[in-house]
Order: sequence, then structure tokens, then C-alpha cells
Amino acid sequence: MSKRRFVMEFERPLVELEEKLLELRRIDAAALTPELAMEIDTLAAEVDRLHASLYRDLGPWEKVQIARHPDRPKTQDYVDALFEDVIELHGDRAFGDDEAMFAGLGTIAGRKAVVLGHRKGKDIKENIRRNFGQVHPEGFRKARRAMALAGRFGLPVVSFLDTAGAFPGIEAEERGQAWAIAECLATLSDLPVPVVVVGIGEGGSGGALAIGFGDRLIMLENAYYSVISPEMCAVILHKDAAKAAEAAGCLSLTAADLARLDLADEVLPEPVGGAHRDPAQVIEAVGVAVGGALDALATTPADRLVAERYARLRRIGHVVGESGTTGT
Amino acid sequence: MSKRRFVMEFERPLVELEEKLLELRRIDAAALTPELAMEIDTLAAEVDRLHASLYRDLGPWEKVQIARHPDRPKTQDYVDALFEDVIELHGDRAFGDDEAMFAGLGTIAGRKAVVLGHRKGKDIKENIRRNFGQVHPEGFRKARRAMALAGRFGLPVVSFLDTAGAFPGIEAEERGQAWAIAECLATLSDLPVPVVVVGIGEGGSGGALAIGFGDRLIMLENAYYSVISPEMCAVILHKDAAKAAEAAGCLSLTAADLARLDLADEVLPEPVGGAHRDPAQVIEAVGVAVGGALDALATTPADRLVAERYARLRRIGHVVGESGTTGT
Amino acid sequence: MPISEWFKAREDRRYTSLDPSAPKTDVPDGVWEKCPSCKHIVYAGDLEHTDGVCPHCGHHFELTAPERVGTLADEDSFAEMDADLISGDPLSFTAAKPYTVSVATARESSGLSEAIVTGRATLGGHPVVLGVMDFRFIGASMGSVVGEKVARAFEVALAERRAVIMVTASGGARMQEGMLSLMQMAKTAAAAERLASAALPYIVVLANNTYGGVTASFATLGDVVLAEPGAMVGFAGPRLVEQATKLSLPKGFQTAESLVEHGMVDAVVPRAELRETLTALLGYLTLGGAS
Amino acid sequence: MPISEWFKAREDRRYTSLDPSAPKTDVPDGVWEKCPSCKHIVYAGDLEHTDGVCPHCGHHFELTAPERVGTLADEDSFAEMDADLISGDPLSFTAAKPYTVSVATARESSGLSEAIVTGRATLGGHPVVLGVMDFRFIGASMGSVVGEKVARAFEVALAERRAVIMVTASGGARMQEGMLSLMQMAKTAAAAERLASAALPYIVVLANNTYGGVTASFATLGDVVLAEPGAMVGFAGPRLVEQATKLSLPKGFQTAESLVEHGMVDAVVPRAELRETLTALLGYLTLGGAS
Ligand SMILES: [Zn+2]
Ligand SMILES: [Zn+2]
Repeated sequence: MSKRRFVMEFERPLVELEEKLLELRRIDAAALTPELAMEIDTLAAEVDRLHASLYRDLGPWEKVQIARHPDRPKTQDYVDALFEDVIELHGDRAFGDDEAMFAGLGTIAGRKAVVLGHRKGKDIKENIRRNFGQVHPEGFRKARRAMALAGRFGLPVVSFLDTAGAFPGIEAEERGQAWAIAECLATLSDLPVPVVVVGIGEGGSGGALAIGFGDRLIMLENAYYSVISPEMCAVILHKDAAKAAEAAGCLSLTAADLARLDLADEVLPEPVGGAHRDPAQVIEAVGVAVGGALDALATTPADRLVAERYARLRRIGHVVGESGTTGT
Repeated sequence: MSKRRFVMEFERPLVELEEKLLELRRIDAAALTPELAMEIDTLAAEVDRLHASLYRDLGPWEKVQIARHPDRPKTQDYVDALFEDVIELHGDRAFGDDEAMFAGLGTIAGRKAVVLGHRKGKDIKENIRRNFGQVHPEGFRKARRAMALAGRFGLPVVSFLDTAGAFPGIEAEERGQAWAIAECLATLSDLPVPVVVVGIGEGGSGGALAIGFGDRLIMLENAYYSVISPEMCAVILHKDAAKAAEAAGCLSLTAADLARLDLADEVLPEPVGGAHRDPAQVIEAVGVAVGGALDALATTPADRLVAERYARLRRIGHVVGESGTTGT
Repeated sequence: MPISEWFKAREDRRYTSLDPSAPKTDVPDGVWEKCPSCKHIVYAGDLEHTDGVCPHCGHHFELTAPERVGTLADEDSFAEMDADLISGDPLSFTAAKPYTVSVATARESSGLSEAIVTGRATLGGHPVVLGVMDFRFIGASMGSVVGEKVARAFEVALAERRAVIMVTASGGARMQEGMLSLMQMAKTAAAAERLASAALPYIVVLANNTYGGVTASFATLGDVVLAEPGAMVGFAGPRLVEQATKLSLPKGFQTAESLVEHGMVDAVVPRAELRETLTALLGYLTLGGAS
Repeated sequence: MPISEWFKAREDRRYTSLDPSAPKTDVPDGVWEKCPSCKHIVYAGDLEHTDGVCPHCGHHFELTAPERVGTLADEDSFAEMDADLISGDPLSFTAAKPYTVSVATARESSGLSEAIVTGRATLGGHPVVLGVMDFRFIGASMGSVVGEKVARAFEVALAERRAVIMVTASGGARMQEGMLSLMQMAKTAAAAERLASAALPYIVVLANNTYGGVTASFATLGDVVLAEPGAMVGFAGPRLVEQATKLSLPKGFQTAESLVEHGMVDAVVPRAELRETLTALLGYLTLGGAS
């Protein structure tokens, strides 16, 4: 990589040691005293030790940081690598085309599908155009239009989640952010085709959920999916955004948490340090998982798909003192 | 009427004579010579003669002027007078609420219905708010939403036409004026409930048609319905808007023309001079006609309604050299 | 606690549907309240007669769920459902205070088992399932129990061919149940969609204030969506929008009135006309819905 | 005149679908054209090889209906329908000149019977009904015959379970047939809606320029709506908008590219990729449509 390496907060102690080591190793061989050489050896061993421990048993907050890593593979990377004959479909037919939302047709492992996904940019310029992956109502309405197309023509839906959340802007509110999300939820709920969702990065609240539930939920190991951002949760609980790490721990937002809560069907491991360390490998694993899910769902009749999706949703929730029969 | 009487172009010769007569009659009895008295009698007879002839056999252009008369009863007058328990429904659920389009629920002669209509204002202030009855895309989308509601809940649709046309504005174009109209047409075409349309004033092109076809078309005698405004037609044909009268004659846009072309099912007579001379009578006649149409359609099963509406549309058009069988 | 017990437990809080002669609001006789809108000091006894509408400026005070049920359901018609459903603590959520404590406190102070009360009722003679949220219960946030009760409300209506009326107020999804709360959005929207597919009517009344996961799920999916005057409704709260955009908010932002202008709400209906309007709407929307 | 005769009658105008070795465009060899976009002088022979796209700037020259059929339909696959349908003069419309004269002149100069050519074809192997409008015929305005041919196109597709592809260009409804023209909007939209109800695919290609009653009816009802680069598309024409609003129009107003930005069009597809894109789309949309 030619550009400067992006350092996540929790990596800083390691990176500082690495830089110190690099500096010591730049010392001219002639000036190298035995003491210095020993120090270098010690430091190198420490770096190795820290490297090994740091990325083992990452906490929720560390995973959130990895999920947000700017070099993490994005929806576009998955679309480009996994799908052939991609035709992007633009616009909501009412107001605009939201570049924070991808909608299109594509073929994965021979299966034709409608593809949806939140779109973050690769650099600041693209991020501004894509509003950092934060969708406006017209983006959700575009997604809904693509869902309807999928339903009409019997195409399964593959959806990639990677957003901090729906955009909390003035115009987004005025154009009915909540309405647009709710309509996506209703449409997804009885779409008569398989819906496979992949959490590839951030899964921020309603903005993720709008294209974020279906018949299978596949999560990357370090992707998160949460009812609220850890920062905002920390503000509400402690009036202190700095306590986001603690909040992240409370929210059960990691892929492993989702599997434990029976929400995720599959968790795909990432390379040590995160998906950005080896995007090709991760993308391939996602391709295999999506292909498998589509294969498994392909033969289910539409009405059973919809009935099972509803049953799946109906099971979600933790209720005690439950009455034996519904509503009586 | 306390406000100054609105004079239509074609009424001017009559109004000038009337004013002259009024002036003569103001002359002091003492100053009245026998010659003057005779002149007054002659003038009065002339006024009577002109009055009788002017409003008999009105030409298309005169009818267009009557259809545009500011005191002509408007959608709101019909809704207020003919419907009970009116609940207005606002908004398109995507962008805005267009005050140039009425959509709501109402009960006419015991029959519950969805009511639509273009809305002109009573004065300049209301006209600005209602954009002079010229609808934006959000107005058509609101109408479409109300149509869908009618379809879902088995409510017939009663629609009042009174617009110079869809608004030809920059934002109206940008928000998809054509798309919004087309979607109305598609939705109306297979709505599984009776659709009764009443031409009460102007029927300007696509903006009227968007809520302007169905199972019955009732036209007021001086209402018009046209593919293009006479003025714009004149510009295209003669590069001269002043030749609108001539263009109006070419376009077959009067209620009588529509009946002749088999497009209108019923033409309701207006008082001499136009509906504004006796709104209550005209509104009542419309109520009777709408009630009759709803009664007649009430027992038709939904699928037959839709099939007959399609057949009705398919018959429209004048084609020669027609092949015997469809498309072969 | 089932609402019936709640009624019994609080002799000073009774509703027209139970005892028309009793006072309607929670405020004890003789107490004065300051209207947040016009700043007038209002006698609580007067608020009882107006169903919580300020006699000076028309400001709509928030109603508790039982109060709201009293203003809407036909007399003696309300039969609560699922009153025994109670929140668990699936995430063992403990931050400032344990979630279990928050729930216990809310139950104690509100006298309700959860943030929504649902039940069969008639409204103007029409059979409905009525759901009413209560902001006093952890900001009427939607966790598993709210989601479950909403879903069951739609399912009962579907099975018995009733209309559904939801009076909403909520701060959003309940963060203490994490992703389980978020998924209640999908669950409730799915249940509403099934009702819609059966062409049964669903009417929403957005009350002050309705935000987040509730607005972005079942609360905006009504065939008709009404709002109370002055109700604040949105997805992201005004403070968040201000922070995120560094812009000052336009006048009337997220008020019911501006939502009508922006095409999101069918009508703003004053509380005094709400019952009548709902009755009329049910008359229109059930006509063909049963066919 | 059926298109087959038209092909025979004009030996100098042939299309890939009939004779791949023959030149494709209407311009005789050796003639030069000035590109309206880049002002380059373009050799007509070059335009033949590019299907009418300027080799200097990519400007898309308008194609005649037969040319367009040639660029899209599989070789020898196009079988025209309803070529014998001809306009009457239902209103006896006579203004600057009689309508009958306008029609006769248009037939003579275009060699077409009306402003749209429709027919069965295959496109990339997919069975379709293809409709192509031709601006030379009274501005490709929609009167009774255009409406009838469009409606029949949808009906044939419905009966034979084909996809429909419409390549549009039009000044709008044909005023010389008055209300009969306006009603063709409803008729064509109704026919498109019936195809949609049967889940058969309908794809539109908006070509320069498409306005008025055609845009506001079948031309915008496609499952997928594509547009050619630089195509001008709208309801009201730019001059009318300027007159009505007294405002200067924004840059790019009503261009295909701005329509994508405003959410109205799925994609702008260069002519060189159009056939391939349509083939791919048909592959996607027919998959489950037949079930
Ligand atoms: Zn007050
Ligand atoms: Zn050029």
C-alpha cells in the first residue's frame, strides 16, 4: 500500500512499538552496540507477542473499529468480484437517485439475483458523493423498487449491509425517512423470493434493517449489527460518547452475539486483524456462503418461503410470563 | 354580487350595450325627451335580442371561456354540497401535499366513495396556494394513493376535472410529472371499483386525464376536455396564440363533441350564460348524475368492471385499413 | 399487571369506559399544571373535561395508555390482551442501572406491565383491536414485549377480521434489548403487512412524540395515518439531526402540521374530534374490506 | 406500407437484420453531416458503422424506426405487425393544412405507414414484441394508430408470453385527432398495466426526444426504463416550461443524464451497448416471469 496505513485506536500500542523497532533497525550497523542489538531483539519479541495477543479475542469495540476500517472491502468490491453481468438500476422514480444505496441485477455462480447494498466510498471524494453510506429516503425507495422487481420476476435478493445508519438530516426527515424504511420492511417481509443478507461491515440500526433481514443472515466475524451506535448509546446512558467501548459491550452487537441470539445463521471468519488484511479471501468466502444459501433456498416454494420468513421473525424476542395462547 | 362582474371576451358587446342603456336610464326624468325615450326602448330591445342570441349556440371558444369563468363552481363546491362525512386525505407519502389536488373520503346519497378533483381557488390568494389548479407530481401521487385505497376497500371513485393542465414547471418536471401521470393512468385502468368522472370546467390534457377516465364520463355542457389548450394549439399551428378561437374549433373539445365521439356518456345542461349563473342548480344536477352512475355501476362485479373499462378504452380511436385480426 | 388489575389498583384513576362519573386524568383534584405551550396555569379538573387539551391554547397534553383507551373505546368494550407479557433481560444489560431495574421501576410508576396496552374493543360500534403506547414506560420504547404485543394485535385482527388502530408514542427501539429490539421493527411491519394483504383496515394515530424504530415500522404503515396537533414525529430526534448536520432546524420541523405539508400524514386531528374521525374512517374502510 | 415493402422499396436503405453487408444509415455515401454537438463534420459512411453515433464526441444522431429495428432485432427475426393500420381524419381537422395532407406527406417522406413500427422479433434470442417510434412521422406524435399499435403490441406479448421493448421518441399526443389522441394515453397505459399484471417484462428505451403524452403514458411504465445519452425527455417541453415559469432552465434540464440523477431513469446506455444491455435485462426478467 502506498498510502499511509490507517491505524485503529486499539492498534496504537502495537504500532508505536513497531515504529520504535523500525527506527532502531535503521541505525547504522557500525553504530550498533551489543546493548542496542539486544534491545532490538527484545522489542521484536514484544512486537510479536503483542501482535499475537492483540488480534486474539477482540472485544466488541475493537470489532466495531475493524468493521469501520476504511480499507475494509465494501459492497462495490463484493458486487464487482462475485457478480457477473451486473446492471445497476438507478432511482426511486419519484425524487432522486441515492448513491449511498446500490441496487441492481447480477449473476452469482450462475444464479440471477437482485443485489442491494449500502455504499461507502473508497476515499473522501467518493464518500461525500455516497454520503458516507448513510442513505436518504430515496435510497430506501430505490431499494424497495428493486425488491418489487425481484418479487415480480422471481429473482432472489442478495443484500450487503454496511452503514452507520440512515442519514439523520433535515431533508431526509422531511422526505419521510421513517416512512421509507417502514415500507422496505413491509415489502421485504412478504417478498416471494429468497432473501439472503450479508453483514459485511457496519449494521447501523433501521438504516441497515431496511435491507437487512430475510431468510438467511450471514455475518462476517468482525461485522456488527446494532439497534443503536455504541457512541449514541453511551451518550444516552452516561452522557459521554467516550464510553462507547463500554456501550458496545452492552449491546450484543457482534457477529458472535447475533449467532448466540439465533439471529445470524452463519459467521464467516476473517484474517487476523480484519477483512482488510486479505480482502480477496474474505470476498471469496462470502461468495461461497451466499451461493450456498441461494442453493439451499432455491427449491423452496414462494409461499413457504414467506411463511417461514414470518415465522422466523415471530420467534425473535425474549418474553416472560407469556400467555399460553395468542391474545386470549 | 358585491364584487365587479367578470366579463368574458365574447360577452363584451352585450356588456357595452348594457352599460350604455344603464347610463341612459340614469338621465333625470325631467330631461328625458321623447327621442331619448325611444332610443332607450330601442336599445333595451337590442340588449334583449343580443342576450338571447349570444348565449344560444355558443361556439367552442366561448365555451372554453365559460369553463374558465372565475365564478364557476369548483371541485370544493361540489364536495361541500354533495358529500357528507368528508375526510380529506393529504399527501403522497414521499414528498409533499399538493393543494391543487383534492383527495378524500365522502358519502354521496348514502354511497361511500373516494373523491378526487383538481382544485382551483376562489380568489387570487387561494389560487396561489392551489397553483391555479395546476397539479405537481406529488398531487398525482396523492391521487394515486387514494385510488389504491379505493381499490383495497371497495370504494367507488368520483373524480372532478377542472385544470388547465399539469403544471409545466422546472421542479414538476424534475420530480417526474410524466411518470406520476402515467402511474395514475395505469392504476385507474384496472382499479376494481366503479370510477365516475365529471368534467366540471377545464379538462386540460394529461393533467386532467390522470384522474379523468373510468366507467362513466359526465360532462357539463360548457366544460371542455382537450388534448392541448387552444392557445398552445394556435401557437403550434399559426405561431399565434390569438388564433385560439380558431384552434378551439378544430380540437373537438366541447362536451357535445365528446358525446359525438362517444367519449362522454352524459352531457348536463347549464343555465343560460353558464354554470356560474346558478351554481346550486348545476351542482344538484351533477349530484343526481353521479348518484345515478354509481347506482348503475354498483352491482357490476369488479372483474367485469375492469374488463369493460379496458374494452371501453380499446374502442377509442379512429383507424382505417384495419387488419382483420389482431397483430397477425 | 393486566390492565384490569391496574384499574382496580388505582381507584383515583378511572375512565369513561369504566365509570363515566369519575375524573379522567391522573392528576389529583385541586392540582394545577403549567401548560408548556401557552404557560397558562391550568386546573387539572379542567383537563379532565377536555381529555387533556389545554382550554387556553389547545395544547395536547400527553395521555397515559389507560386514559387514551378511555377516550377512544366504546364504553365497557375494551378487553385487554396479553397483559401478562413481561420483559426479560436477554442481554443481561447493565449500564448506568440494570435493565431489570428500569423495567421494575417503570412497572411500578406507570402501573402498566409494558409500554403498550392492546386489546379488543369496539369504536363507534366497529370491532377493532386497539393498541395504545404509554410514554411513561421507558419512553414507550419498543423491546420484545411491545413487538410481540403489536404482532399479536395484528394477528388477532386478521383472525377475527377486525380493524387495527394504533395510537403511537415512542422514543424508538429499546436499546437494552439490543438487536432483539431492532428486529421487532421487522416483526411488527411484517404483521401489519399481513393485515394489509387481507385488505383489513389499519389506522394510525401519531401522538406526541413518536420517533425511531416505531415510526420506521408499524407506525407509518397505516392505510390512513393521522396525527395529534403539535405531535413531534420523526426517525432521528431533533437534537441528533442538529448535531449531525450542524444546521439549525426549520420552524415546525417534525411537527404533525409540517408532516402534513410534507405529504407524510393524512390529517392532523384534534383530540376532541379523534373518536368521531376514527369512527367515520372505520365506516369507510370496512365497507368493502370484508369482501 | 408494411415495413417489408418499405425495405424492398428502398434498395439504398438496408439493415443488418436483412443484409449485413449493406450500409446502415439513410445518408447516401459521400455525404457529410455536421454533428450538432461537437460541430465536427462527420462522414456519413462512418455513422453507418457506429449506428449513428458521432465518432468524435459520441453524440447520438436520431435513428429512423427501420434503422433502430436493424440495430436491435436478431437477424431476420423482425416480423412487422399491423403495418396496414392508417390514420383517418376523425375530426376533419384543417388548420394551417389539412391533417390528411400532413399524414400523406409524412407517409411519403418517411416511407412508413405511421409513427411507430411494431413487430415480433427475437433480441439476443429472447422472444419480444418490439416497438420503435420514428420522429420523422409528424414528430412521432401519438394518434389513434400509434395508440392502437402500442395496445396491440402489448396484447400480442400477453397472449404469446413475450417481453415488450419500446424505443420511444415523440412530441406528444397528436393534436389533430384531439381527444381521441389524448385517450390513447389511457389506452396504452392500460395495455401496459395488463402486461405488468401478468408479470411479463416491459423495457423502455427513451430516445431523443420523448415528450408529452407518450412520456406520460406507456413510455415511463417499464419495469426498467433506459435512456440514450443526451436524449431529451419530459412532459412539458423546455420552451413551454421557460414561458410558464419565467425562469431560466437549470443546466442539463430534462437530459437523460439528469433524469438518472432525479431518479426517473434506471440507466443511460450508449447505443453501442444497448443491444447487449437489453439482452442481459431480458435474461434477468424472463427468468421467473414465466412462472
Ligand atoms: Zn395552553
Ligand atoms: Zn460530435
